[in-house]
Amino acid sequence: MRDKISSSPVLSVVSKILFAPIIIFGLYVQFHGDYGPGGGFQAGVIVAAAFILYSMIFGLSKGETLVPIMINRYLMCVGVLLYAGVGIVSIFLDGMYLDYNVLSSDPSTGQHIGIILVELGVGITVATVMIALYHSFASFGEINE
Amino acid sequence: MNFLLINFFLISLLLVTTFFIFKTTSLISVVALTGAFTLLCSAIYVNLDAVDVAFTEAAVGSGISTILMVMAAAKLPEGKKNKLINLFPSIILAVAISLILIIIIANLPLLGDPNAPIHLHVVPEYLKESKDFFHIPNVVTNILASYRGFDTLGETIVIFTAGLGVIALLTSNTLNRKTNFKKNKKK
Amino acid sequence: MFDIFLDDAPALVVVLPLLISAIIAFMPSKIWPWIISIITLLLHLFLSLHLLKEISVSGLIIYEFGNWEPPWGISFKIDGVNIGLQLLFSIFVLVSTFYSRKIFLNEIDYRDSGKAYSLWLLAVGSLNGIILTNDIFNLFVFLEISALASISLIALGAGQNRKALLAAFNYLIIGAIGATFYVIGVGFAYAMTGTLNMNDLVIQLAQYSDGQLAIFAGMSFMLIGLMVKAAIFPVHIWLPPAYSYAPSAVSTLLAALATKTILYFFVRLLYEVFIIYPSYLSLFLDFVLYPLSLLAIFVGTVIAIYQDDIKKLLAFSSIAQIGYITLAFSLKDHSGVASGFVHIFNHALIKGGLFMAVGYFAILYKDRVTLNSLKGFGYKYPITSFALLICGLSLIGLPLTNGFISKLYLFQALYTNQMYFSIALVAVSSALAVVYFWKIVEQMWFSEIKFKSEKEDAYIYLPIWIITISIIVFGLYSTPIIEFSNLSADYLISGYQN
Amino acid sequence: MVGGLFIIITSQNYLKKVVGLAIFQTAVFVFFVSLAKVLDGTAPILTKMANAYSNPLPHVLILTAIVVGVATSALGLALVLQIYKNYETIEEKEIESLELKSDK
Amino acid sequence: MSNSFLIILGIITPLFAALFSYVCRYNNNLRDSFGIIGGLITFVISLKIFHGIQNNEVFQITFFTLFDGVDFAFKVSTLGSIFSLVASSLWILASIYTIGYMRGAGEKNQTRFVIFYSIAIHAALAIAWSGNLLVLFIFYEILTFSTFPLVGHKQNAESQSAGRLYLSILVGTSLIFFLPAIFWIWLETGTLDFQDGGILINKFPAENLSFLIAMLVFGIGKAAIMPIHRWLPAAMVAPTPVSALLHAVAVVKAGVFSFLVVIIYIVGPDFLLQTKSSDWLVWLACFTIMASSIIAITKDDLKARLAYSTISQLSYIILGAALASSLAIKGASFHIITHALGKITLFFCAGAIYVTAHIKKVSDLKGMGYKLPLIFFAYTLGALSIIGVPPFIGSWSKFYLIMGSIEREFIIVAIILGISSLLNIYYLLQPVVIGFTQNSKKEIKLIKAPLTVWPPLITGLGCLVFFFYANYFLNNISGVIVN
Repeated sequence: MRDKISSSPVLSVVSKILFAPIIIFGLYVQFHGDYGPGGGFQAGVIVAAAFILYSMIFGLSKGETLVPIMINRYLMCVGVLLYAGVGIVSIFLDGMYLDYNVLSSDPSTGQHIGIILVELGVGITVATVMIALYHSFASFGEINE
Repeated sequence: MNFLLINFFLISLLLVTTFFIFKTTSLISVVALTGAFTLLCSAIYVNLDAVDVAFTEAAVGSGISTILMVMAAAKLPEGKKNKLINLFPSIILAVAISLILIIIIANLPLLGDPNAPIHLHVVPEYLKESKDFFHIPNVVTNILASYRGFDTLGETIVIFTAGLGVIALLTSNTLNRKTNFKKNKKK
Repeated sequence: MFDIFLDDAPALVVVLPLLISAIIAFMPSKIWPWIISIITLLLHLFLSLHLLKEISVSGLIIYEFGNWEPPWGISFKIDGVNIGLQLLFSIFVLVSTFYSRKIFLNEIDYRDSGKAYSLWLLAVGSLNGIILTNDIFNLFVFLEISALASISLIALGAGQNRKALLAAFNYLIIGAIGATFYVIGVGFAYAMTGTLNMNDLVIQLAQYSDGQLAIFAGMSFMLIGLMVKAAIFPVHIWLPPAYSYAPSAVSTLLAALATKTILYFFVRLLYEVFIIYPSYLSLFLDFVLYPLSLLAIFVGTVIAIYQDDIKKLLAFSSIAQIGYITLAFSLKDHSGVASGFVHIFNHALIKGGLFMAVGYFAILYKDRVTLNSLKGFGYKYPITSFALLICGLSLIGLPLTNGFISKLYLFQALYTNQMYFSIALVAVSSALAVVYFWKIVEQMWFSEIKFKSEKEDAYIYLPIWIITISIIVFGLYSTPIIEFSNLSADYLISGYQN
Repeated sequence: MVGGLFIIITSQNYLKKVVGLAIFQTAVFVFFVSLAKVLDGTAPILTKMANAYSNPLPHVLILTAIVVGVATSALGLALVLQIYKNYETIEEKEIESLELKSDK
Repeated sequence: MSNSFLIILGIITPLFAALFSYVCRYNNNLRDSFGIIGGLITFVISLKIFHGIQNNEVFQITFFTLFDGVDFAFKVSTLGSIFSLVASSLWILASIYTIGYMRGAGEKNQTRFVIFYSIAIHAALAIAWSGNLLVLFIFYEILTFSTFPLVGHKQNAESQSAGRLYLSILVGTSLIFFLPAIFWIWLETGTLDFQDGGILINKFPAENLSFLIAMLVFGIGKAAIMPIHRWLPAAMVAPTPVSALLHAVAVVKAGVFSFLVVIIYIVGPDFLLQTKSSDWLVWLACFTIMASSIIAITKDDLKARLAYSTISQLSYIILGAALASSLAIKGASFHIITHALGKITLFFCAGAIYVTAHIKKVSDLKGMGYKLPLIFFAYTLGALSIIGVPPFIGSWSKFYLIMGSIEREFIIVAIILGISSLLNIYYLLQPVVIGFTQNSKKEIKLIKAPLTVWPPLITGLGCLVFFFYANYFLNNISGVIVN
């Protein structure tokens, strides 16, 4: 099935064209979450969708060169660490856990910084986990060949 | 009034979809119907003014999880038509639960009543502070990341756990060292 | 500088394991994940001890995440009810982690040890979250983390036996249904009160007297959801396969702590929140929980007698023991609740020790441990066998072990409530426990078979013996357990009597 | 919602059980979100025009719950795949009979 | 040596004997000697304590508190001092006999046997000297578990099922009835200590007392009252020294001892007499006496016959306790000694016959009297003592029991005791009669096992000798009851 898809020139061209806009849309959703609907989750999923689309059309191995498995896995951890780390930092700055007020001299700015960082952590984790899920499902049963 | 009509229409569509999911045996069709189901749900969410939720449901529910289900279904054999098991008890159970729910929901404050306790306690504070303190218009984001930031951390960890679990299940050495997919098939 | 962290101990005991799990998840090393876990859990224990100190001074800690006052933000609450459990949790997790290394090396491919320990720490952190949280939705999040982590760990047991997959799948489906029921309940409760914080919930519930039906329904849904998770009798079916096909170290953790933490939250919900409606509460306790506990005790024990597989046998005996705990909790008075807590402590130790010993036997035997496979183990592996014997005698409830203390206080509670039928049932079921336990002993010591044996591994039998010795020590000197339990009951019941 | 539960109980196909679970959960989420609705309100994004907003808190909770649900079904699917690999079927009845055989 | 130290020493000596036997497991002679040495030491200690009790000394030691009002403590009562004396003295003889029997019969796993034998004695001594009901219960259970390996010693299907029956009845009854009864007493009175005159009076609701008595009598399964007597005949598959241990030295004696202790020091005979809550038990005991005597007559297997005889004799003691009058209790207490001496003689003889001639059945004993004169002589002495013929020690206890029943105006009971003695004569003396009067045509090879011959002779002669020194014990026993 995959051979058919990747041999179709229309699909490959369209997907190449689509790739960048999807990522940009994802980033928009990520950072515009404060003002409109959206945020880390949605952005993460959209970014992941771009990569999934890519590796669906060009095959798993091609997709792997784009985001190597191991790096993807480490990024999963980085997302969680970023989120939890914000909490630890706020403890360092003599606040409660996840107390963003102390991140900056102005509590309101502190909240902004905190929310952006945290959403970024969520986005990274969601995106990478989704890619990892796709990877595991797609490669299942074929790795031992 | 429009709101209720649309809602009613969408929910009856949901019921129809559920019925067909129940009837269908072909796995791919089931998955496709599930995608439709979640899309309908996100439409309902929009109708209920829950745009963030709708967005997520569309992206996560009908996007990613449908992709995953398709991939799984592609690797699995076609579903077989089996005799229904536990049919009678489950009908009774289903009817009983529905009745209970209907009675209870009749007891809840009316849908959309602005004076329900749910809208009077706690939440007004959120709305006020978002305006005066955060200067961030999307209240959902505020609550998600700040007021209930710990929940969201937990949620991130849930996703992480699931990812880790799936990796451990599907690509780990523990489970794959003995047998191999293809070989099993040939036997 | 260190003081900064101590102030945030409530958050750190939960966050630390979760954080570290992300660090070790994809470590390629064979041993470092274990070492880091041990260090983390040592810190965890240290923090728990610090909490104990704080509690003994102040009696109550409310920790507000993000500095948002409850009910706006999420909070943790530490008081007399959960401090004892927290301490037990810390210690037991440390011991079982120490124990788990050699077991994991045998049952799980060494290249996966990072993932396994990461999942392990995730389970630990989230279970600890269940102990501390004061927010009904936050609990759901922790329930799900712990469920997903333990399901993955259980499924890793499929390296030994493929039935682990089915067990994990059933757990996933049933557990998710339970969790969703819980969410429905939270929805109703929230709809009626507009709050999620447990303390605030009590205040709000007192205000809204109309629409009680919805509140009762919400309560019922929450309780049903938790009952599924805690494996209370009719909805326990996921538990025996899950415990018995999981890797041995995982069964140890789950059997000792997972259901206990949820039971703890269950009783807290009952006696701290639903106390607002005493008539509903007593209706639930008398006509639902009480008969179900009796059934659980009876059915669990009887099924255990007919099991051939030792881990399954222990799992069914867990069902019966959970029945003892819920029986105690259904008594509505101080002595009942206290004796329930006593049994939570003691049973955690006993079952932990038993699963540890049996897990080691599985490694030595290189297959699932059935009754037949234990032939002659008593002579070949005396150190572990003897520990198993002591844990088993404690399970039966003979004097000088902590199991006896549990039984003593349970009897006392039942007697003051004049429940003679329950006393008889508990007595009969503990006599039946002799039957299934003695089958094991008989195989171990009274049948001769020659086979090659290995030397026992100190890394494994040391933790087993730590648990065993604590069983004896708490049998002889039960004051700490009794005091913690009385403290818990004091806090919970004072609300009931006012 | 009840339909989803119904599917879980009656289906013998493991994949369908996962689907049933997803439907069950989604239905509960819809119910939950409907609690938040305020008539004549708008989405909880502050603007100058609107003066009534729907309740944002259930939205937040359901966001979390949706993600949890997806995580659960992903894990469930992975389990179904592994089960298929080990048993070569995902029908409950067939697996039961297989296990009965192997026990003997 | 201080008094408390004596108790500790007495209790741990058998444990050390077990330990040393294990250490020296490769040297048979050395291994088996520790039983005798340990027996001697404990005998001396028991004797010392016995005399001390007579002189109103207090022997007691408390280790730590188990829970409210209950300590882990030992305190020797008058009755306990007598029981410990019986157990330790018979341990010496049983050890000697064991050597002869086990080697003569060529049993396997002798080390395990010796070890658990010693542990059982340890438990019996601890029961005798326990300071409260819970400590008694603990060692009661240890006794059960430590005798299980002895009962199932042969490790074949028969002994395995017998062992299971043994264990399930004893542990089952004690967990279902005895332990809840203990809890009940504790909940009502707040203590479990043994006190002269009992602790229940004025604290325990009198209307529930008969219920409590029922829980106790059925909970103490070792006392083997019908219908929970099945374990005792089943345990006969074990080697004869075990039967001797079960019937004479430790197990059943521990059972009736426990029951007596409960009646005397927990319930209090006065309380019983006031409420008459145990009168129903008198009839149950009578029924057991008659029924088991009749069953004994039908048994051809010598050991089985002796087992049913034991069941009937144990009910004498329970009967005495149930009558609760001072004379009856005196008789019951004394019956522990007399029955121990008599029954151990009989079992020693049965074992000796088995080892030397491989005969188990009464009907096969034809003509054996002339071939094994010493054994048959000892057997006759023991049998006469149990029947209660005057120049033997057994007559005293029966006398007091009959007096006690008359004191309580249970005339029928006295008659039943008389009938039961007649039945005793029939089934106990029949082997002797067969042995000396009938001639067998079969040639039987005899194996020499001298160590199995002397112990029964000693105990048999003891039955005769102590008749004249009975006051030595009886004086002491009369201190049991403080009316």
